Amino acid sequence: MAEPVIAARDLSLVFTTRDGPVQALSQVNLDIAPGEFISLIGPSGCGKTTLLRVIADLERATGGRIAVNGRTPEQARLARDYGYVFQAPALFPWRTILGNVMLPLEVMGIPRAERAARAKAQLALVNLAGFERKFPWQLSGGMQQRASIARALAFAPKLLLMDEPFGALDEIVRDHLNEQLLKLWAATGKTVVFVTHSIPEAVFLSTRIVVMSPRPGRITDIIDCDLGPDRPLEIRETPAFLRIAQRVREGLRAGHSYDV
Amino acid sequence: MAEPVIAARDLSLVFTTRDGPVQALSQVNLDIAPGEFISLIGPSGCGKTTLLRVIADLERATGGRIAVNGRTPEQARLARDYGYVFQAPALFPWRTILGNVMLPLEVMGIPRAERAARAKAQLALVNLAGFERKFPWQLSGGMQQRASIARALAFAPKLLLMDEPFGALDEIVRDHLNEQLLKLWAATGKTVVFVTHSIPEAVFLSTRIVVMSPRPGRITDIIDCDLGPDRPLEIRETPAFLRIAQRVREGLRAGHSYDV
Amino acid sequence: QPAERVTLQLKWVTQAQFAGYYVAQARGLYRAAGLDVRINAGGPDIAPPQVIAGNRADVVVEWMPAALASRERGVPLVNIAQPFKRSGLMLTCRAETGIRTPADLRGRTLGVWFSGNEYPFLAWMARLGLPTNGTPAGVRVLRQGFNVDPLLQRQADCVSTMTYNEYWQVIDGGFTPQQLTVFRYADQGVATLEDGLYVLESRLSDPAFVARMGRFVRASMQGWDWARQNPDAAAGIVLDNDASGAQTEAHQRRMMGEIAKLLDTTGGGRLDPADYERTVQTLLSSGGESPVITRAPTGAWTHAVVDAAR
Amino acid sequence: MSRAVLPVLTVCAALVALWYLGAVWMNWQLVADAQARAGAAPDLAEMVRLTLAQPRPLLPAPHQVVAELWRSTMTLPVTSRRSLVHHAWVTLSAALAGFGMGVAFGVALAVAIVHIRALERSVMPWIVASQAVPVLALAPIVIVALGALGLEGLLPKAIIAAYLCFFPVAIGMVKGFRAPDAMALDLMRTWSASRGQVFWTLRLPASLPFLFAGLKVAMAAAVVGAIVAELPAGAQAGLGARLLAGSYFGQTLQIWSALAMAALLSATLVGLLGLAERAVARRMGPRA
Amino acid sequence: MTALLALAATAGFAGLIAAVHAGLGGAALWAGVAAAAGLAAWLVQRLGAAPGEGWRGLAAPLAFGAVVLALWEVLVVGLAVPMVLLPAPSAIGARFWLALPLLWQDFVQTFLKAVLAGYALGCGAGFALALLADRVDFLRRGLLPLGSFVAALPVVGIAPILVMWFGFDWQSKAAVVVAMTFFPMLVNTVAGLAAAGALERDLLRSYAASPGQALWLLKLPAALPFLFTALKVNAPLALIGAIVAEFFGSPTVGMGFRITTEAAKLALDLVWAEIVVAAVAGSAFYGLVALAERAATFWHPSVRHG
Ligand SMILES: Nc1ncnc2c1ncn2[C@@H]1O[C@H](COP(=O)(O)OP(=O)(O)OP(=O)(O)O)[C@@H](O)[C@H]1O
Ligand SMILES: Nc1ncnc2c1ncn2[C@@H]1O[C@H](COP(=O)(O)OP(=O)(O)OP(=O)(O)O)[C@@H](O)[C@H]1O
Ligand SMILES: Cc1ncc(C[n+]2csc(CCO)c2C)c(N)n1
Ligand SMILES: [Mg+2]
Ligand SMILES: [Mg+2]
Repeated sequence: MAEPVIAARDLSLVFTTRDGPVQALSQVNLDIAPGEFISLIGPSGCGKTTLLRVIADLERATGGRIAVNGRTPEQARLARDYGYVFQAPALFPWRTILGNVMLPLEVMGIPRAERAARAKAQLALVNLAGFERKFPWQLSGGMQQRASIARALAFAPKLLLMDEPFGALDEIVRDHLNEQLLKLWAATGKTVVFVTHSIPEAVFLSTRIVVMSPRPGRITDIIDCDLGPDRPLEIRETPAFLRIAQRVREGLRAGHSYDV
Repeated sequence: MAEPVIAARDLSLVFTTRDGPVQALSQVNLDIAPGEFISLIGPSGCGKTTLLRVIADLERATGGRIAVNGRTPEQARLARDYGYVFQAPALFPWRTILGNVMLPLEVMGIPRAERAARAKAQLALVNLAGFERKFPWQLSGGMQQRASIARALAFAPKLLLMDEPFGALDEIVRDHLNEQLLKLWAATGKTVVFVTHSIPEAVFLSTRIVVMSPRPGRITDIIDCDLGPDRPLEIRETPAFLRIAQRVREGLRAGHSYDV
Repeated sequence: QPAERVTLQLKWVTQAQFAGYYVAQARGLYRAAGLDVRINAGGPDIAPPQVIAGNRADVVVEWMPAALASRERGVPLVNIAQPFKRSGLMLTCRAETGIRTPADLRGRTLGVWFSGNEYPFLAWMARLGLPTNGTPAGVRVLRQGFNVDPLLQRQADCVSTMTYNEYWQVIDGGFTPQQLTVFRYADQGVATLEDGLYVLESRLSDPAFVARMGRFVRASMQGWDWARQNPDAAAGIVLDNDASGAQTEAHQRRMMGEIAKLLDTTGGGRLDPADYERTVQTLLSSGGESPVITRAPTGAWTHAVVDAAR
Repeated sequence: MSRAVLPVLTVCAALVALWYLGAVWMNWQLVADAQARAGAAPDLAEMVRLTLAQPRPLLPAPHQVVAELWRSTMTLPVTSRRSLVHHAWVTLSAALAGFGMGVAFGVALAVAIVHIRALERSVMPWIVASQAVPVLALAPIVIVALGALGLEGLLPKAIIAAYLCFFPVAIGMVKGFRAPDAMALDLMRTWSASRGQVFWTLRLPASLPFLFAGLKVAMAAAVVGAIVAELPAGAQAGLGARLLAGSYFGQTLQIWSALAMAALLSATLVGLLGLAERAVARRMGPRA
Repeated sequence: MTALLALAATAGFAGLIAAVHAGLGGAALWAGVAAAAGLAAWLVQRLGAAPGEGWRGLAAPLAFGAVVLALWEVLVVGLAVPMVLLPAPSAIGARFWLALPLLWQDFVQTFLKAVLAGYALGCGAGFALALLADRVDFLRRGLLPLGSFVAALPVVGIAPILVMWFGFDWQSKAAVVVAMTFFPMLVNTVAGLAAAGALERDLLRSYAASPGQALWLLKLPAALPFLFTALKVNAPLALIGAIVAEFFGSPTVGMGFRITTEAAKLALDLVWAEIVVAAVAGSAFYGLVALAERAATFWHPSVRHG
């Protein structure tokens, strides 16, 4: 195995709040190799977002160690090692769609002419060609989410962190984007860490599925998902697929309590 | 067939906006009999919410006719014929959970003592017993959504209008609430109009599924869903279920365009 | 027989400038005349003619230029008595600036009171041939606020002062009389009549009102006479009436001493028509952008009340 | 709370230091002139000492203001007309009366505007214009005109204070009454709630944060209004009268102590409103 | 229908005004006023309820203003209110016309010099300090509580002091305007700079953007609605401040100078003409800022949905 992109050892994180400490992550151990597609799944509040934010240096772990590309998360962030897709689109309303996708390129000092070309290519990839001059609020929720994905892809990071990017989309669009994402991943060899609530989506996309459980947030199962690189949508009706899905469902149910 | 609860004839609705008119509904014909469970499904922006809002007299149709319980929507609204669950919980942050559920009873002038009793019963039904004195922000998103369902049920309307009530919930919680809703429906004989993005959910719950397509919003297919009243969760793996799901998926795909 | 109500509106805040009225009040002179007098203090924003037009007073203390102006503006005030014979208005300059004579004022910055009090100044400048519109050949005019700060802070070469008040604030500010050059408007022949008593013309047709005012003027003049002879006690009475609690005893005693020099209590407050004519001529010769009066007024004074007072 | 104490103290200390420097700098000429007239030539330390001890300084030193405040509040009986407490009370009563009237009018106006659309279109621009009218210019006229109607004493002052403070309340409350989102309003509509029910159960609670923001601004405005109204009211009593008399007699210390008292008064009142806001917020859910 | 109503109301008021100038009074006056006012209220109600964009939206406020003016004229003339208490609009209008050059002089002195300079300086300084406070948390927590304290200082109190410090000309008025406009701007800008969403901040952090980039690309645009709130509040405030400051010493020109000196000379028509200038200038200034706001914050929900 090549040097892992992400290596977490006994990672833990405690939020101090007024009502006392909240243990969001506890004893997380996880290695992610280059080119892997890892899904994080688990009930609401189990720490999926928190884990992603620790990797992205948006939150500091309070215990254990974590390395991103062999460096600290902060060094990785400053080296612009990753692209992050948030759960909400977080587009700037005063910028056009093109302007939003060009934003990271602007911050990173890429020449003006190149910016527009690269941003336009990404927008085409998510089926948003022709909407460059619109403002975010003139687009439906699904289109906004796609724009935010284009924005994360625009500067071609080797590592993609995606937090429920397809949560607000309807089934058909979601299927379509799942296929696109899989193609992109296969073509570019990126490493992807992906948070989702949907079991079929996790099984369809991942090489490995990490099941988490709350109170305190910890990893309860890591499920290999060896469906091979070539996955048409119909694979979701095969017994192999359904078997993995069932395993994930059971792992999930084990860690679930209804009052969350 | 008894007198329909909802009868729409050539219903159409045009929004006038600054950029010109937007045809949100066009030539909608739909009869819903008492005790039916109807799901509306279709791509984002196809007019599902708009149709629900027309039924609820929150929007006025610009063409055609619609009757609710044989009256105009306004008369039906003033007679408090229906309960409406919005996509977001829309709880009042300054009221406790109990206070929120009691609000419609308060508006309708039901005596104080009775209010509390009825609200508590509804909260128990959605598994929120013990959370009466909490404020909305002290609950997770799923719990808030359940509270808003309890609120809509509190005054026992014969007609329930539900707009993607389970959109924000994870799979496990969603399954649980689907089962609860089905039980309630079977027990009370209410008429339900239900908007969803999820094909399995629609198939699992409905007696009929209405497939819509955008530009302009119209009904493209109405699919009978004759799985009988008794539906365990496992029914979702049966061939009959998957067949209907496939028909819905095809109907959806036909009316779909990716740029929405 | 119950006392008759009379409301008097002063031109300025409670100070020894109005001692006669407070003395008449405090020593029961009004009560003895069968009057129940209420004295309302004024202030920089109070225009007594406005107050009397709004029926908030029966009689007001006012300077003649403002009183004549109000006649032209539809509030026909009539002078019924004139306790102040002489003008206390002056221009006080820092001597170190080299100002010795009125001719030295050319090119200087002067603080002037406006609000109707600028006409003696304008008449004076017109007589000296000094433009007041800011040209270098003339003088630069500042609208002076309520105090003498512009002089102390060297923002102006000269400021307006009253003999009885602001002049002493300059002295308190660290100047000796030798370090100041003072021009009295009276000496320059452009003095206008100050604190007189005025009523609305329409009410003078009522003999009962004239009789009541007669008693009021007589009691007031007795008050002034007493104040002139007992300045320190009068200052004490003024202090007793100061609601703002801001006045000092020393300053009020000094003021009473100076006020006494301006009074004429011998004629029972009878207005000298010659003084009146001089005031009107000064105002008519003053020019300016918006003249205070445009023509000589008629019926602006009467001796009926002082005569009734005998 | 305690996290704010150190920064506030530091900034305060910095301001006081600046103030002392400013006092030395601004009073220098005054002292130098006076010394020159007296023919004296003091050294630097003596000069600084003198600049900070002038009876009529251009800018009094902080300790002078504090001493004057102490003298005029603590060493005199509060009923005395020389006591600043007495004058603060006169101003306070007018400000509170005006505040009450202004807030009532502002809220009523907002209620009317929210419910009658024609009113917003026709009246709102004039309300904005009314705020561009200089009150101080109108105050004497208002006082005399109201006097002509037989109103005097506290009331004219309160009306001027109310004129100044209804605007922020009205603007804020229009925003606040419209703060409930469309979904909450639709919800009430599905229950066919009456306008009154929508107002009491939804619009009013939703507007409370805006109400308190508006109330705080209005409170400060009411104090200013009461002070402004005291200038033409014959400089009888109140902080405005003290300011005027101080200005009239060149008593810088008296001006500054009246100013400090006014600021203290507003700050206390605004602070009390903050406490009330917290109490209400706690009743409406302890999150805040 | 509306046009007919407008015609009727106009005719009614015109007749009434002519009648009172001819000496109408008593019960007939009150009956006429009641009838005309009722007609006018109906008209304003109709105009306000009718949908209208742009110029048509102005019909209601203009009609309302015209009605108020007409009522004012009728009542003042009909009840023979003395001019020194309240002049009639016709008198004010006539004087306005005659005194136009004088009013213009005063406007230049007070508005074009003192207000604009003070407004720019005050808003600029508040903005600059807010930027600093945003970077230095210590300053922010120390300055804001004091801000509300200083904002409570009455203008009438500081004006004499600033005249004492900065002299008689427009500079001291501008200083008063600076003092009045500084804190609203500071408080609003600080709030605005904090208004950018946590998610958006995290986004720029994930790009390793410099603080300057975060300010320029995110915080400033997000703060614009707050900035404009302050700019709008400050517009009439600045004008009032400059006028009030002139009461405490000034050269012999300026709106505040004219208002006090002419009021003392009972030239109330000129005083009101000056007040009209102030109200129009203040409203126009406010309106201009509001227009700029609409253009600059076109993306904000409050602007998007009218
Ligand atoms: N800033 C914070 N302060 C305090 N507690 C926090 C904070 N952020 C998250 N938490 C808590 O940490 C736990 C994990 O939260 P996290 O957002 O990582 O959950 P998640 O798995 O992403 O849930 P979801 O599926 O709802 O997005 C939760 O209990 C949450 O309440
Ligand atoms: N108030 C409005 N003004 C103008 N257009 C509107 C308005 N509300 C909805 N629309 C338009 O009407 C169409 C139907 O909207 P609707 O909200 O009914 O869609 P939907 O099917 O509920 O979509 P989603 O699944 O995203 O909720 C859309 O094109 C939308 O842009
Ligand atoms: C605004 C204004 N400033 C000055 C005066 C002049 N004045 C007239 S009487 C008087 C009191 C004497 O000490 C003074 C100063 C004024 N009338 N109005
Ligand atoms: Mg999350
Ligand atoms: Mg919808």
